[in-house]
Amino acid sequence: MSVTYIDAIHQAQLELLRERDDVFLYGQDIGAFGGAFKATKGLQEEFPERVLDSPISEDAMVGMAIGAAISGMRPIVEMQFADFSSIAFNQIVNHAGTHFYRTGVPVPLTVRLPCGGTPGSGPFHSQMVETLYGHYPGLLVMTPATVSDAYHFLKESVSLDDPVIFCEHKFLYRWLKTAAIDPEGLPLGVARITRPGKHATVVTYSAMVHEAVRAADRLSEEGWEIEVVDLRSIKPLDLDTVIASVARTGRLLALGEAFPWGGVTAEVVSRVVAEGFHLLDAPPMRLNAKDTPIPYHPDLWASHRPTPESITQSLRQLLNL
Amino acid sequence: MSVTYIDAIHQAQLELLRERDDVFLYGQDIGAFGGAFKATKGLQEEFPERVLDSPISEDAMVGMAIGAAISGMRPIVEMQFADFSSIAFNQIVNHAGTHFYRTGVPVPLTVRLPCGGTPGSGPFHSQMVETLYGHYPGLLVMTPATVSDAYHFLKESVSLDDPVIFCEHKFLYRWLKTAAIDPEGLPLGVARITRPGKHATVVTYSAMVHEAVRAADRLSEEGWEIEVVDLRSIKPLDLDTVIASVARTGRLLALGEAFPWGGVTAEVVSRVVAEGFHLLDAPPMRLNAKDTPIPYHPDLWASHRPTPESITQSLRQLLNL
Amino acid sequence: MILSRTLESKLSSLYKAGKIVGGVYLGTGQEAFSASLGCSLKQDRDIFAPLIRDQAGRTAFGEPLIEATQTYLGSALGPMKGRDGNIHRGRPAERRLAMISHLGASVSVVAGMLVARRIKGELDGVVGATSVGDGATSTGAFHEGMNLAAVERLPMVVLVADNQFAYSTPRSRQFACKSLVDRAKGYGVAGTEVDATDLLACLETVLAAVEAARRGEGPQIVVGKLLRLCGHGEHDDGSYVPDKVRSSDLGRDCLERGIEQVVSLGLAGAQEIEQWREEAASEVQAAVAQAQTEPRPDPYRDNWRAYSWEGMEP
Amino acid sequence: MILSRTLESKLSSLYKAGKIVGGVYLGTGQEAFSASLGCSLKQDRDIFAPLIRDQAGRTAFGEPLIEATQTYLGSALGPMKGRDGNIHRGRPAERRLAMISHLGASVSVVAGMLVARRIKGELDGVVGATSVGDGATSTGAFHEGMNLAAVERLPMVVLVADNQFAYSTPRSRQFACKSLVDRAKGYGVAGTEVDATDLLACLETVLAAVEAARRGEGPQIVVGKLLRLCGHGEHDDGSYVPDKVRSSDLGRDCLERGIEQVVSLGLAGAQEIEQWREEAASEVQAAVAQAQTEPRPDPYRDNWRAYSWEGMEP
Ligand SMILES: Cc1ncc(C[n+]2csc(CCOP(=O)(O)OP(=O)(O)O)c2C)c(N)n1
Ligand SMILES: Cc1ncc(C[n+]2csc(CCOP(=O)(O)OP(=O)(O)O)c2C)c(N)n1
Ligand SMILES: [Mg+2]
Ligand SMILES: [Mg+2]
Repeated sequence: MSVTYIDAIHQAQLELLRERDDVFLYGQDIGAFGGAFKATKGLQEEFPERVLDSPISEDAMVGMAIGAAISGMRPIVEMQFADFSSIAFNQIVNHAGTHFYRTGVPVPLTVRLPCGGTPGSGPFHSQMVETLYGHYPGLLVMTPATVSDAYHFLKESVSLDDPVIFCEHKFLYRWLKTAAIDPEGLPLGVARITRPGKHATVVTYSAMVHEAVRAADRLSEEGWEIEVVDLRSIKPLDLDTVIASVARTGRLLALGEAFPWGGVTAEVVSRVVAEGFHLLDAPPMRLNAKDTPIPYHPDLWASHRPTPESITQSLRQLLNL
Repeated sequence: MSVTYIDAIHQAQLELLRERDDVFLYGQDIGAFGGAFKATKGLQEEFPERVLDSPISEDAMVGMAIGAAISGMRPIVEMQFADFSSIAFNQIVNHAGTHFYRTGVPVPLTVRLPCGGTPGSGPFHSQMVETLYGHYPGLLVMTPATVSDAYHFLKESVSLDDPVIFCEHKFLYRWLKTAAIDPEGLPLGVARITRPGKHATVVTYSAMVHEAVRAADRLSEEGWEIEVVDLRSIKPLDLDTVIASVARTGRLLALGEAFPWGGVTAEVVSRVVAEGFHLLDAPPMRLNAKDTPIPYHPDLWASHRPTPESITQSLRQLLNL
Repeated sequence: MILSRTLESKLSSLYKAGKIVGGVYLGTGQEAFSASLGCSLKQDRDIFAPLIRDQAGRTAFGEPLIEATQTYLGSALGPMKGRDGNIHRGRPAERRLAMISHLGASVSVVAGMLVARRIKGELDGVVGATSVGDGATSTGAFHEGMNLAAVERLPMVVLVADNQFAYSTPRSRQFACKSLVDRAKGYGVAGTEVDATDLLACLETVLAAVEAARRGEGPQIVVGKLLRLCGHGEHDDGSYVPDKVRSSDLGRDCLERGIEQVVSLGLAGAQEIEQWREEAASEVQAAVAQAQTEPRPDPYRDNWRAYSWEGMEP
Repeated sequence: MILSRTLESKLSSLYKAGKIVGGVYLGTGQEAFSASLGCSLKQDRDIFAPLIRDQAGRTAFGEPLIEATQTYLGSALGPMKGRDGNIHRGRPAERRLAMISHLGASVSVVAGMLVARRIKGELDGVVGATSVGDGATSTGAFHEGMNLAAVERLPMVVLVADNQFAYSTPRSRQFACKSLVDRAKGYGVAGTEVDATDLLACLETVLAAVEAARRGEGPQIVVGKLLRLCGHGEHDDGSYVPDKVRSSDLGRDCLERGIEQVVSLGLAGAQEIEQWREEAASEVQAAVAQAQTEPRPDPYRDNWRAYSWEGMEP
């Protein structure tokens, strides 16, 4: 038997509901229907009072969860797609994100955001949104790339007192499988060396971890050993692991699926050069999606985001081949 | 007689209304009242049909302007404070920002955002928001630091076919004066060397240009010549001028008033190292505001954002003093 | 209606055969309501911002069939050139808007198109229309847009297709008023309600609303009571719809009823209708065939431009 | 009411003397409406999310005077520690919310506090309340929050202080319905309207709404008709308010009228009222004096933490 990424999310929510009375789920179509991606399938049946269908009101959904969170509950809000969190943007960044700083009362709220591209999803069902939420103070932003991280992070999100923006990647939902969830997760705030190497470091997160590994596999056939670092969460961002890796390899490619201006790759590169400039044997590089909305057509989409091919190409450039 | 930054914005709008039939203004309290900052004072009297008070509906304000823009008009929307554009976020990034790419029909819309901190304004009347709008494709983001740039950029915004996010800094409104507006403006997409120097480059924009100049003045007393580059717009971002400056000085401080994660300073540093790594004699540095909401109390606020003192300190570090 | 039903069942088959990537969203059972709007608008001047279940209204408003098949099949020659898909199509320059996914967002945009015409002195005789579902009325965008249109007293018609569900969510979890038409008074606009399984009633009610808007009576809300006779998308079997609702009056098929109405009024005979069906089938066949032969977008030739300004490098 | 009027006129003087940085927002003329809510709520269990003109309601709900002066004067010992100012104060743990500036945002938050109590089985006898202005009803946040509260049938009271203006914007540019109470039916909630210059009417109407909510009759909208008898903030002279409005019944001072009412009912005599005024003056004086002696926040000692999680470095 194997566990998929979406299974892990489902499992975490089921256990949370069973283990804690203070957890409840709120979102569109998450009740009897089990959610657009079936992340809550069957949960309302077992917990009719704690799995609630919401109106199509993203702003109020998050506002409501904020109110519940400051009243002792641990809500998990499901956005049907991360792209629709644009409607909840104000409540997330200005209300949830500022509350602890302003009042001393934390807001233990988790917002689940089905992120990222899949073929044919188009401009409004494919977005990566971690740049937005990483920029604003007060929010933790998790970007799990593995089945076990999805599971452990979601459980941890709920026990953390701060608002967590949980960016789950839709492409991984059913594609990514593991035999069983690791019983122990790595702690939040620690990046993972997904693939060790010594000639160059790719720092990335979420679905791009797997694309980076593919590119690394290709280059390994030519004798290049590429290290892949999975940030796991982009806020907090574990610079130590990144710097240690760059110290070993001397070369850095920051890779992400988001739009190219600003964001994780810019943050990673600028932190690495600030603290590890002397470790670099070559200019650090970035690879992001293109600076257009995310196209619908699978052929366009496949060129819009980084692919094993384009990552390999960037790495060749980085390795000066 | 002298012209302030807000005068320039007022003047540009007055001339636009006079010169072009297709311009109209929309915003809360901008009519008879003249706007919260008086940027539209007297304009409704002269153009009763083209200066319209809006309800408190930021989302619909921008949606309405999109509709008008694709119908041949050139709307300028005034947000009462940039912080309230969080409510219009969806219409700005997902509707205005994607329209040309999706349909081939451009959206010549300008959104005026009174940005940035002033003492006592607190977490919701002080934000810098260029990171958000710079990240999304399809939007031009102007961040004028001078009276003349405010004037010329606003006029240019309206003639450009793409949506422009016009970030005007509230601190500069009445504080910044010039004898007269330069008859010729620099073109959009070109940064300005505000203050030439040779020992280090500060790259910044908006109100921080003036703080950087202050810091440079201080250091000049000790014989250090600091070059200050004003980006003028953060999207497009003129890397050539920045690289040329870094080529002269060998040292880079990227300075901004926004929250520290991501954003302009990260983008600048990571582009500079990608293209001008060999030009750098020292690790490039960043200085941003702190990673908390913007505090109300003037004493806290003054420590939250970069100041001439903290800029000087960063520069000393950069110069290895 | 026959044409759009025929097209949509073809799209469904293509989807199920794996020929369409992404989603397919149909308006089965909503054709009478939607088409009534499309027919009531003037193609040479009015504005229409359709939503996901408006194939019938699109066709009635003059959207060429080929634009649907091109967009669904990802032709580079279609109105969206493969950059956007399925129901997210339009030709804004021809006053047919290309929706974004975020529900409610079109209301204020249509209002803006009307405001522009007012400022230019070109509003006379123009109507702007859009559709939303029952679920979309819960969005802040819908509210802000309706209110703005009401304040400006714009010639605008908003059709609310109350099809009992928003995806799987029943009305009881979406709003608490008896009928969504109760919202009209709160916006200070006219509101009417119609049995949207009844083609003649729809035509009459919607046309009356469009004409009232055209006469300058301000925004008009028309709530149509009906049931979606398909899944939310073709990936969904709609099994959450209780049999009781399905077999209620709401579950009647407006197309079948409409044909009966047309026949009983003597407007057409069974034979003519059969002929319409055949014509529809061949038109759809032709539109699918053409779109299928058209080139796909080529990422290496696409200009990848989100900006019209040349100064912005791609 | 006397206390809050006294406090606010002191705050205005302090502002004009340059002792308060930022803005000062008063509720002059709105005290009867606001205080009626504060009085009708139970301090030991109910929830109150005040807005900018709710000094009277805050005081009536038990907010200590010192919290106002500490926040306005930026004391490090106040509830916001100088991190936020003026009316953006509260103690959420004591069910007094600290508003953000974005109008309408509190409606859904109060709803969530009630949902939490329902899930925990602690909702019985609890009421959640918030205020908005006429202008705030145009926000999507207000709409989504109201609708959500209605769907959940929460014991919630929303006061709409229709003071004829939103900043300088008159009602005619804000909404098109006759009265905002017309929105209640559209949400499927109870709605009442009251002359908010009339203290006794306010007390009666607001208490009735609070009790109805407490009895389980779902959300209640109460619209108060009145006029703001001050500027939007103390930087504004409100000169856009036409004399005709000022001198209409809406412009009556609820405090003066309230005192008359109290006197004519024999609840207090002129002397007692004079004594209340004096007590208020000295309480205010004391609160101002205390806050002024308290330390300002120290940027070098502040922990600058937006996160409660220790793993997050400041
Ligand atoms: C703001 C927003 N939130 C969520 C969605 C996801 N979504 C797409 S259609 C839909 C249901 C719409 O229901 P309704 O408005 O009743 O229209 P119907 O599908 O019934 O025609 C949802 C939730 C969306 N498109 N936009
Ligand atoms: C979303 C949002 N937009 C704009 C503002 C700026 N603003 C603050 S108060 C105000 C007027 C509010 O009017 P109303 O709701 O009628 O309350 P009143 O001030 O009359 O009590 C405005 C526009 C805001 N706070 N929030
Ligand atoms: Mg529906
Ligand atoms: Mg008001």
